[in-house]
Amino acid sequence: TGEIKRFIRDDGLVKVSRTLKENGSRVKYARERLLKSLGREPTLEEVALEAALTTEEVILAMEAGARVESIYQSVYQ
Amino acid sequence: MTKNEMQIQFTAVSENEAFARIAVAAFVTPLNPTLEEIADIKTAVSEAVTNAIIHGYDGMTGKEQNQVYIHCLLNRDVLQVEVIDEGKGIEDVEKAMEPMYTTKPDMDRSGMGFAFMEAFMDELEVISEPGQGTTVLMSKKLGTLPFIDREE
Amino acid sequence: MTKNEMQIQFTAVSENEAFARIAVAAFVTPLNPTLEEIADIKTAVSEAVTNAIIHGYDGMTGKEQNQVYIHCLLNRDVLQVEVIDEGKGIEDVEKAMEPMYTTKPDMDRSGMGFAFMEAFMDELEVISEPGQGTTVLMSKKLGTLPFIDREE
Ligand SMILES: Nc1ncnc2c1ncn2[C@@H]1O[C@H](COP(=O)(O)OP(=O)(O)O)[C@@H](O)[C@H]1O
Ligand SMILES: Nc1ncnc2c1ncn2[C@@H]1O[C@H](COP(=O)(O)OP(=O)(O)O)[C@@H](O)[C@H]1O
Ligand SMILES: [Mg+2]
Ligand SMILES: [Mg+2]
Repeated sequence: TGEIKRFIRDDGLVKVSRTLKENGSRVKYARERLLKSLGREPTLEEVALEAALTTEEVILAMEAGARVESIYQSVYQ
Repeated sequence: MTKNEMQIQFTAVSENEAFARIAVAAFVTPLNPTLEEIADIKTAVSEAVTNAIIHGYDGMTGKEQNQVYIHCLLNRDVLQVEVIDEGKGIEDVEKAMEPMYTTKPDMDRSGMGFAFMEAFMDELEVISEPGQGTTVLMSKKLGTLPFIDREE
Repeated sequence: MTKNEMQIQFTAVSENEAFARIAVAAFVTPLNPTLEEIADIKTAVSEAVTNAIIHGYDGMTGKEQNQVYIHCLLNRDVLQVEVIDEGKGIEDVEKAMEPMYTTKPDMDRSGMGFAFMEAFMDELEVISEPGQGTTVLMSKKLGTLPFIDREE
């Protein structure tokens, strides 16, 4: 099955994403650029386009930052 | 589509808190919300789920049976989220909702959970009875109506 | 924790396909799986959910009532995923599972959905009966045992 998987991936049918952390900073900077240029909060699709990610990757990447901030702190203390 | 609905149910352990907030964020994705709206919703859901796990089921045995339920309803541009536990309930809901009020100061709780839910969502209602579990009802209007109208 | 469980249920519309695979991915994240394992699971869940929506409920009215159910069970390092629809079911399961077999060639379906699920997961079982809906049972062992043992 390893071969089938490699074939499917190399074919571009399934994209293995970059790391969460890398995407996290791409999202952060894309949002900052758009905030400046648009003068308002950018939408999910605008940020995805700017960061060259899918909206799905943006959602998961936002988690990379959130983890350190708010909630996790209190839960795991 | 102007109406969409989902429900999730999971074991009341802190490992599932991130799962819960990501699931709700993913559910609203087709509406193309702003990143800020997504962050708001995630914070509110996290606070409600954390409360269910650490307060609702506090000291209750049968860990694997303790369940948290989330019900999300999207009606056009309004998201409604219900977070439900079948835990010990709250004696004085009004007092519990006061900013800074916490029954677990020892655990470094800030007592700001309900205040956050109130700040980040448009509406918040807490229904609870000792021994009857707790239901937290929140709703938020997303600034995506032009998007919905374009789609229709 | 060596056992964890969640269930989701959602309206059978394609808008919810991404939600479903993200939810499952988020659920296994605390186990610290590799990116490849996450990608495998997401692909398999996507295929199963897409099938439920476009084949299972194909031509069925009462759109808002059509529901897809996902049940995930984590038992130590083994993830079990069940994707269930209450749609029209499959007449010949064996034939349906053959690579390249599709009943919707017009819609650009590749007929590779079940082949992908088989390739990306360790086990695949399909239970279906015409008029009785379809249950797809998949499991996958994650390479995270050292992580679990360290945590315990
Ligand atoms: N689901 C719940 N079940 C039982 N008690 C709860 C629940 N949610 C909140 N409470 C009570 O309300 C108090 C205030 O909650 P919150 O504002 O989130 O602050 P904190 O969680 O930091 O204590 C908690 O300390 C707890 O006593
Ligand atoms: N949940 C389901 N309900 C009814 N029929 C299904 C379901 N899943 C799959 N099938 C049938 O099995 C066939 C093969 O599925 P699959 O391998 O995913 O290929 P594809 O989706 O590209 O047609 C489908 O064309 C359909 O006829
Ligand atoms: Mg709290
Ligand atoms: Mg398919």
